[in-house]
Amino acid sequence: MKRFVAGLASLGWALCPSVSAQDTKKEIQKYQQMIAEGSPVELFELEGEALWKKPQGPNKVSLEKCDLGQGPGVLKGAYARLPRYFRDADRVMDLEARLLHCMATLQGRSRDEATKRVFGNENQPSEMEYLSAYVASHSRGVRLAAGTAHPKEKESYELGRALFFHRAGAWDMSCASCHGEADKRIRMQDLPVLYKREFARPIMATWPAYRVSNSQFKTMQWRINDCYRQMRYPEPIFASDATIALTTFLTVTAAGEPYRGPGTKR
Amino acid sequence: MTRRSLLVLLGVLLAKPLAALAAWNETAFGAKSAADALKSLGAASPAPSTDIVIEAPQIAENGAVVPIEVSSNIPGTTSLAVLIEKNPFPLAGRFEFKEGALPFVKLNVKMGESSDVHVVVVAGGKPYVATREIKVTIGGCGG
Amino acid sequence: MKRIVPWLLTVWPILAMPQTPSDVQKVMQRDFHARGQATMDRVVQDGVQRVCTESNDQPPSELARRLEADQMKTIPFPAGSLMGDWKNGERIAQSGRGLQWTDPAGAAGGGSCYNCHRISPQESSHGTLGPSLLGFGWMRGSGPEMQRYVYGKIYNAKAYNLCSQMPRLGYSGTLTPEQIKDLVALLLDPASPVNKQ
Amino acid sequence: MAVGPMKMRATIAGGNTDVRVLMVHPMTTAQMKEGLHHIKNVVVKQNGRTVVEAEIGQAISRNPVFFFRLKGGAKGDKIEVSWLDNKGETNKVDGVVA
Repeated sequence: MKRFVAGLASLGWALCPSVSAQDTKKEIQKYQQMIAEGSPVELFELEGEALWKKPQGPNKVSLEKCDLGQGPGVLKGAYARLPRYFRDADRVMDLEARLLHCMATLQGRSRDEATKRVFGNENQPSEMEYLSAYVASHSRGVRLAAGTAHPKEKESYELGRALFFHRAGAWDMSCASCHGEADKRIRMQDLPVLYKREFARPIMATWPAYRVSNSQFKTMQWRINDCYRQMRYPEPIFASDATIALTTFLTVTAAGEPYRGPGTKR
Repeated sequence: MTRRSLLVLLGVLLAKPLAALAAWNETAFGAKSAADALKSLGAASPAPSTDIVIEAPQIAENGAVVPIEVSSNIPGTTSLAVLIEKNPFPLAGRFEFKEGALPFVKLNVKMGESSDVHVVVVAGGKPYVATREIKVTIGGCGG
Repeated sequence: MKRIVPWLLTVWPILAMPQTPSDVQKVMQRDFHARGQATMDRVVQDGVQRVCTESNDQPPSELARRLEADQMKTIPFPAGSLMGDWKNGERIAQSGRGLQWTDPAGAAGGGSCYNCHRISPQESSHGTLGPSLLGFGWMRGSGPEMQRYVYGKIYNAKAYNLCSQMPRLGYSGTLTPEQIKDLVALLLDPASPVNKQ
Repeated sequence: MAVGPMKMRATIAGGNTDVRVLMVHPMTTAQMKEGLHHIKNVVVKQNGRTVVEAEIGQAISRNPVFFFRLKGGAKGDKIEVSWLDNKGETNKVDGVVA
């Protein structure tokens, strides 16, 4: 059956007129390179820096002493080594979960207040989005190396892998329904086979990212949230273990790729 | 509001008198055809030139952001305008290069649909043009 | 490295066990919440979802046949012609709405068909997750048997191929019987662009 | 981001000065629900002297990015970029060539 489906799909390609698939790919790569050169990502990094250094919450302190895994206040390479196990929280955390932890422990903010508006829009990006841009920018050139040694890191990876292939929701879908087979697309969008190293690497090395189609800066937590929305599931809770596990699975799969985000995407 | 945006606001108030002097060609930007826009810019019927270099992808995945890089190798270039034939208002921008600037600019434009993009250069008081087609929407079977 | 060594010695033997579908379901019940019409019962797997997850979409054939027969019983085939209006069908095939927490409850959904299938030749923005349906009726005819097959397949794809990636669009309440008839016409009606070669 | 900060980077490359400037601006067209709101003028100055004067319209993308190239130049040159929009708002950024 699979071969039959693939045969029909390639027949579809053969029917395409004029521009060859090869040329199209090359031109689209050129487009992507040019938009990356002229990307406003730096503005988000700039605003994120201001928020990182801004005293906030009942304690009126900034996040400058936040320990993202490399020591208090160390930003260099921190994002590339997330998610990882944090002894103080006894939990595997991704960037957003760790930022929430610091907002609570350093700034004295409640989870409710800190998560009131985690996903922004084109007119008003969220604090999380700005901060992600700023923190991630300090990992450019650093190879992705999410934690794999601690038992809770192993557990997070295994859970993420199981979630990736788990079919449920009103439409019986798993992540693999769309990201499980090579050379497939939704509408015109190419779908990366994310459980495979060669596909996961370039994707995980460029999130979080600015999307030119809607002028918004998006985090990995948003990416997972929006996939579940489209898969017709209920909503994953922000920075919950399930969402972190998926990021752990994907980042471990992409291990070794030099981080080059925040990215600029279509 | 962050401290930075407060600073920006301050900048807004202080910078006002300076920028208020700048001119903006309302007729040219309001023109509904590239030809009318060129007339308003005083650059009607430009001569084709191969000394205008347009660097742009043939296919843009998204019309909201189409990167275009243009430069002029025509001696005495003083200005450069970018026009998108099929946009409701074709004139996207006009750049005047004074002593000290090279006739070069890279910018991102919006394109409603696939269209010819014209770059019109004025050099020694005479207009010249180069044209490049850019397709919007992803390729493959796309238009 | 220094930090890793002490606990490495003590806890190394404890390796993470693979998570079973029921473990994953418990995690989802804890880590997801209802929003809008997307209620929490959706993370509770039914038999089909459980079997397909457990078997990595390769269920034992005997079990698959039995469960496919059960799924077939969920399809209430309307009496009479199953051919609706292909023009409506095209609109339904284009729409990707329905059942998401961002969609208003009760509003008409779409089939999201173009996400995965090539259908009308005019629509070049189509996915490739499913087979091309271009010329579907032209190749297969549009008799009552074929109408019944297409209606049933759209209503509940799992009745025909247990671990198909296609949603059960009627069974899940995404599409109404009328909408499915319109999609049948889009694929089978000789006047539909799908069959104009 | 609606109207917000700017960022500029000026570097010596191939004997010339490359200027890259980012602006936060919605650049909405008359057809959009937010209504017409776009930058009209951009001015680039090198050591206080105007070198580029641009007039731009609603066809420039949201959060505009421009690259300009100045003849020669040296490290330490002062570069300033400012803009004015159709609602009278303005902003500017300055820095030295690195």
